[in-house]
Amino acid sequence: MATLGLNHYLLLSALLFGIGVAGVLMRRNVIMVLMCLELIFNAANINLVAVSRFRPDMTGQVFTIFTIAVAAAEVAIGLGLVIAMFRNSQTVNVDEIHLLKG
Amino acid sequence: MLEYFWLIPLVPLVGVVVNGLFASRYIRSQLFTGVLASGCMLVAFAIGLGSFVQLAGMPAADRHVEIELYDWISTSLVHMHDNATGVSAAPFNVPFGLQFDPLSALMVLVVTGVGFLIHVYAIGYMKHDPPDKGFYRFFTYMNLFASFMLILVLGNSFAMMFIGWEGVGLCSFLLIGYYYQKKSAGDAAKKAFVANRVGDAGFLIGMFTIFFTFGTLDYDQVFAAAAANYQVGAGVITFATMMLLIGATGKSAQIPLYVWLPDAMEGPTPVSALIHAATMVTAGVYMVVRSNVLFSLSPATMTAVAVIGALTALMAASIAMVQNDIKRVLAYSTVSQLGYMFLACGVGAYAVGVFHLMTHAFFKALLFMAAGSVMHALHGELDMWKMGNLRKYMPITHKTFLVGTLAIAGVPGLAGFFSKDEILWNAWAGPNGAPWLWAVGTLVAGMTAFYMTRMLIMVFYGDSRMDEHTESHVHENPHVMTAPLVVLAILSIVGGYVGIPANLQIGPLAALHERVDIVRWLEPVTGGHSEATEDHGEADAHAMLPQSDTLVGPAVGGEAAQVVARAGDEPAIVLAAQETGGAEQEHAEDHTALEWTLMLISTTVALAGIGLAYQIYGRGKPVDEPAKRFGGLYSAMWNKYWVDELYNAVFVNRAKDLGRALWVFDDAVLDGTVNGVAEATKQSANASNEFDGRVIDGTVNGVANSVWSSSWVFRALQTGMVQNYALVIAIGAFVLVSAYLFL
Amino acid sequence: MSPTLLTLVVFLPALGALAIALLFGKERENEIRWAANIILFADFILSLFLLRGFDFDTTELQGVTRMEWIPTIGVEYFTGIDGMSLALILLTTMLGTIACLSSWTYIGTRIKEYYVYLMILQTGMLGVFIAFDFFLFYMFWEIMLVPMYFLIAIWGGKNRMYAAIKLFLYTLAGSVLMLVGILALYFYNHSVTGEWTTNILAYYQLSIPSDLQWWAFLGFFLAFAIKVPMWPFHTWLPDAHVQAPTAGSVILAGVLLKMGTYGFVRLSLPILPEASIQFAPMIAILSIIAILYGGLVALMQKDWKSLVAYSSVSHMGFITLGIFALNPIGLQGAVIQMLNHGVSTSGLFLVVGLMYERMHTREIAAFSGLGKVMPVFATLFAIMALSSMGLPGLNGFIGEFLILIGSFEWNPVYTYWAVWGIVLGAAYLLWLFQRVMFGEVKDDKIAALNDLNLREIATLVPLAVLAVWMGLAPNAVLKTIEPPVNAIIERVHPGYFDGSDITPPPLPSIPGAQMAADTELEPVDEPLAALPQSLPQVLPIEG
Amino acid sequence: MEIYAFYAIAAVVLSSAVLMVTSRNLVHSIVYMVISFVAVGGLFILLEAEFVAAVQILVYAGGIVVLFLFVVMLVNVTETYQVEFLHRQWLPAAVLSLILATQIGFLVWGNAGDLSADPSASASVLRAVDGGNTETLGMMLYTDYLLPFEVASVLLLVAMIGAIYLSKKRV
Repeated sequence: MATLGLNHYLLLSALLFGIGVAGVLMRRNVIMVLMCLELIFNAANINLVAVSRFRPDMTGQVFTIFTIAVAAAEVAIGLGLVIAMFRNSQTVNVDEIHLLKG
Repeated sequence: MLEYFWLIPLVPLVGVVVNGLFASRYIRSQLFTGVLASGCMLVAFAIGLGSFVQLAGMPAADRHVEIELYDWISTSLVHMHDNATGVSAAPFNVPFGLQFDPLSALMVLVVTGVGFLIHVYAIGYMKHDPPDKGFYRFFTYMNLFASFMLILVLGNSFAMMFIGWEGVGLCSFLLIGYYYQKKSAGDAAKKAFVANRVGDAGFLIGMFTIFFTFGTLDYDQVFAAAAANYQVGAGVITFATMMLLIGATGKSAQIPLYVWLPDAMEGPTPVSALIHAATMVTAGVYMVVRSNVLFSLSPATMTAVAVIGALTALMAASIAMVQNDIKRVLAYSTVSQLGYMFLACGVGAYAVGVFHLMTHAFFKALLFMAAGSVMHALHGELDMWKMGNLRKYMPITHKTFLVGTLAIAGVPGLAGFFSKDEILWNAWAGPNGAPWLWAVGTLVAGMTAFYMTRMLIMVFYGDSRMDEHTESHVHENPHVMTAPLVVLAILSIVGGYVGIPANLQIGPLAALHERVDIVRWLEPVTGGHSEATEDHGEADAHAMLPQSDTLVGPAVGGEAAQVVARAGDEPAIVLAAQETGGAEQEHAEDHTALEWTLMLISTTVALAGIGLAYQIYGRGKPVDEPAKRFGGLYSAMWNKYWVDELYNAVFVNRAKDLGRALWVFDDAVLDGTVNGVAEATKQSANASNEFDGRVIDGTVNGVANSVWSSSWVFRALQTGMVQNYALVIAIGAFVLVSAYLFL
Repeated sequence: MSPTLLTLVVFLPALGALAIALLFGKERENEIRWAANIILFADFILSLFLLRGFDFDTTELQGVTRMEWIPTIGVEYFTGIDGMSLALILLTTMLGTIACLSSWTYIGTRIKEYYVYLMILQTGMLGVFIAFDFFLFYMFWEIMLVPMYFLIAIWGGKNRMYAAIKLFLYTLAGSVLMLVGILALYFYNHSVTGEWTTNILAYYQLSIPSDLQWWAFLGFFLAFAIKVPMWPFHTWLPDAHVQAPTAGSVILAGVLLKMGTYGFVRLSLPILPEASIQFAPMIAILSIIAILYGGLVALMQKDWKSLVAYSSVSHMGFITLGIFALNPIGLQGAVIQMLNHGVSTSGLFLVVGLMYERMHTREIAAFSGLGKVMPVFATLFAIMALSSMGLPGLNGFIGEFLILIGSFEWNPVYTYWAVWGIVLGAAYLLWLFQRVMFGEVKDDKIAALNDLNLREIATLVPLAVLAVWMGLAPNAVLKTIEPPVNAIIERVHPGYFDGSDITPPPLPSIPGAQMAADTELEPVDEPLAALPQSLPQVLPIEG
Repeated sequence: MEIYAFYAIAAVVLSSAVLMVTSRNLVHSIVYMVISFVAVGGLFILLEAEFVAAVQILVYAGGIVVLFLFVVMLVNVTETYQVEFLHRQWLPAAVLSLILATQIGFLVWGNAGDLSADPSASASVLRAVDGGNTETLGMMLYTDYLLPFEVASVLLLVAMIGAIYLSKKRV
């Protein structure tokens, strides 16, 4: 059994990322999409922290803090949008919002 | 007194400032304004007289005071010719300097003295104008004029003279245009100033030539250098003097620039008396006399001066013979008398020119003011055909006018006789004289006598041609107007005795002559050769040789005397040789004889003129008879030889046409070009815009359309569903990563 | 005198503009008026303090501020003044104050913008006079143009857009050519000295090959000739003047036109001496054409203001003639004539403006007998007109006199022509005066006119006083501008002052009628010998 | 020993993530999300990033999740979408994301091999100060990264305002 290395963490984050992407692409519910985005964020965070651990440098962690802050902001705005959207067109279904249709 | 002479031009400025600034708002009193203005003139006269006396006290050689008040213009280096000897570089310096010498002194006395009388007269003449409107304006301008005129005669350099020169021109503009509601007045004013400006252009060029020739504009230095370094006939001197002559013709109303003076009669009569008879118009004569050294060096110019003078005198006199407007007659008479003065200068008798200038100032001012008082009494009537028999109503005016007439007509014993006779004698026998000049002069004397007598008769004698209303109101004017007339009348009688011709120097006259002789008085300025027959002329000239090394005024006389002396050796070159020098003594008797004959002839001609006039107008004959008798000539004279029309046709209107043409050119061609360029730019812009719209946009839209039509598949991709896009993004990521992996 | 003071004088108006823009609301019109006037007047007072401790004898720059600006291309912020700049700065601050005061009631709309533009314009103009770095110079040169454009385009007359755009494009085209010239010199300087610099003084030492000089001069010439404006580039001027508001005309005539002549004196002559000598005859001919042409066209104008505009074409012709006489007296005359023209023509434009405000027309035929109704106005107008036509004792005379002497020293032929400009000047100005001031009071409209109020008198009296003062005691100014002028002439005409190369004019001469036979008279034949040599000068030299 | 902990936590993270994505009920998936977040926090602790871990727990498991819950309750549409909760493109999406994950996995596994340094080696650096690296982190945040930190705070403020504005009535 090999020792715990950076690549483990990176692999994990890769998988987590994959799951997040899958979620974003598959679910119809906007709220769900947002949650999956959070997963992707987490994947990124894991990367950062892991690298800062194995390539000893605190910057990674600092950035994680920022990422989290940004994530929080994103969620706040995202959910705000969701509510606005729901109020306008009684739906949270992504498909039904296709104003961008060409 | 003499050390304060520089105050003379400043004193009238007091009147200008006080009247000009406060009279309209605060003073509002005719008495104050008038008295102040005349007071200034009187003070100036007093100072002038004091200085004059003091000057007379000095020996003839150093009668020359100079003062530089401050540095007016001084610039960086200028490159000029150094008195024909080489080149030099010196700054262009013009100090604000005044000088007081015999000539200036005489002019100052004339200007301030006659000026004072006219101011006094004007108080009465202008009394109809409200003190806070016209009245104060009038006296402000008059004082301003006086101060400029005094600067003109007192200045010690050509530049200083130019200040006064232009200044008096301005004042004459303002005063001619005094009744500015009248269009004619405005036109006359403008005409006067522009005509003067033409002359001034010549004056300027002459001044520049002098500066670059001598490196200075100061009289003494210029004249000394000229007398020392240039010989008679020097081309540059001729050029300079010709240019100065143009200026003089402008200011002194000689051919070809005389046309403005008759129109100038639009101004109030005192103005005509002061500016257009006594002082300003004589500035040209003064200038010629002042720079006599230069003129003497240029025979060509001298001839020009003499000829111009003679012709002007003749032409103006002939016009004056037929005019009916009382002031116009006097105006043309002035022109003709100025012609006399030019004639005198032209033949080299500068002193005589000044002599006539002085006497003319007396009797012409007198005549104008008398005419003015007639007009005043007749409510501004100018037409002599509407007068007559005024001697009944206006005794003083009549008597004084009579004196003036006799004086100007050259009746023996009065001022005019002496000066005119001197001129005629010099025209014949002067340094530059010629018999035909004398003939013309004598003819003019006759004409003068004729038209003056005609005027006298038509105005004061015969039966009245006034309408009842006017006649009932005619009255002699108040003393404030008549007193000056009397004073001037006296002057017109005695004024002549300061210059007694050689042949009359007998008994008491000879004694008087030894006392006062204007010619001798002016010799420091005009030099020894100034008068042909002065038997002591040469003596004085020699007496002045010693100072000829110094660079002050008398030296000029000395240099001139040297010219004379040089002449003695080689009679061929120098003008003065004919009459002065050794040759002069033995011919003295013949001269006296000749002079007697000429004098008798001219006097006879004058009396003949008087008689003729009496024949024609004195007998109550039909007044238009002369017109019938010689029609063509008469109408030519009556229409002033159509000179005004000619000038308008040739110069004025052509200039206007040119201006109009250039304006059109400006709009059409130059501006047209500019706008054309702009238009072209705009067109090309439009064109390229079209090109954009049609071709380029066309292509673009074409492509777009084809894309649109062929883009159903892409359109299908454009679902507007976020997740489709996300999927595409993911695909992109996939592609990238796989590229990274497998490439 | 301290650099800070100079900088303050130059930038105070701009700061004031900023302050007005920020602090005052549109509607507080009177406060804006007061503020603008006070600031500009303060600027004028400050500029007077420049005189204190100014060394009038040196040719060195004074009050120098010099600092790196854009080191990579060698641009510095380099300002300072010499006598000439000082005189022009004083003129500018004074005219700025007067223009500002004169627009108190004339400008009724968009007050705030108006004053802001006016003050920015002021800084732009002052900047040109102190800039001794090409980059800085060009910057101010262009800055100046923008507010002027708006002044005409917003507050102008009927045809204002046309006039404004014409002015803008015309001047811009010129200044672009100047930029080309500057760049040519810039690169040449680098190729010689190996350093990138835009310091104008550095170019004074440069000796430039004559063909480059020729081309560079052409560039500068077009820029300045358009600004002056010289014939035939003058057509923008009447339009701009007629359309511009009074203050605009005052500034335009008083200061803006001087930019061109200032450029000639400050840049063309010292930097391109050879080319200047080469071009001089052509420019002299253009100037004489301008003098006579402007005078004749002015004679026939029906519009009061365009008459004054054309008269200023004629006067500027005198100035360029004086400059390119290329001798100190001509140049001194030209510089002092810049000031005179600034005083008298601005005064004339003020006069027109006052009338326009009352009558809302500028057609000369519409006026008559004003002298009776408005004596004070008539008097001030008369003084301005007389000073403009060059009456001795007033300022105009000094300039024209010296310029004519200068041109005479160069070649009398030019003087013979130019002198007629003085006659024409008298003709058109007096005719104008006669038509509007003399004559009967035509209609009740004129009869109802009231004379100048205190503010309007305050705008004209300083100019009148200045006219008299400069006419009677020009030495103060002449001495101030003498050192720089001498330096420039020494650069163009080496050996002028040390006497090593004295070239007096060929003296004109008429061979004496009778006595001229003596051939040994050198004054007679020497000029005759000299004249033919001088004649070729008259013809322009194609490069 | 550490590695077992890692595997355990990783298993929790991934499984809960999968469950979250696949569960029909929003509330459930939120719960799964919480679990995975907490687990990630554990990973952080494992990586000796105590402070980040704390933040992770507080912010995600605390704030964000609460937010989601609130929204879900505001917008109670859970039933309607339990029937077909997947997008039409779910199959390609799933496949694609799977491939993507594996690719990235290969990528990192292949290239990060040499990075498996001994943690203890770097301990000194990360533990400049005794008692965890929180202080170091603080130091860096408030010295080197002060500006980004402030910007972040501003960002949060903006987000807050924006959120409030968006979720107001009548937008």
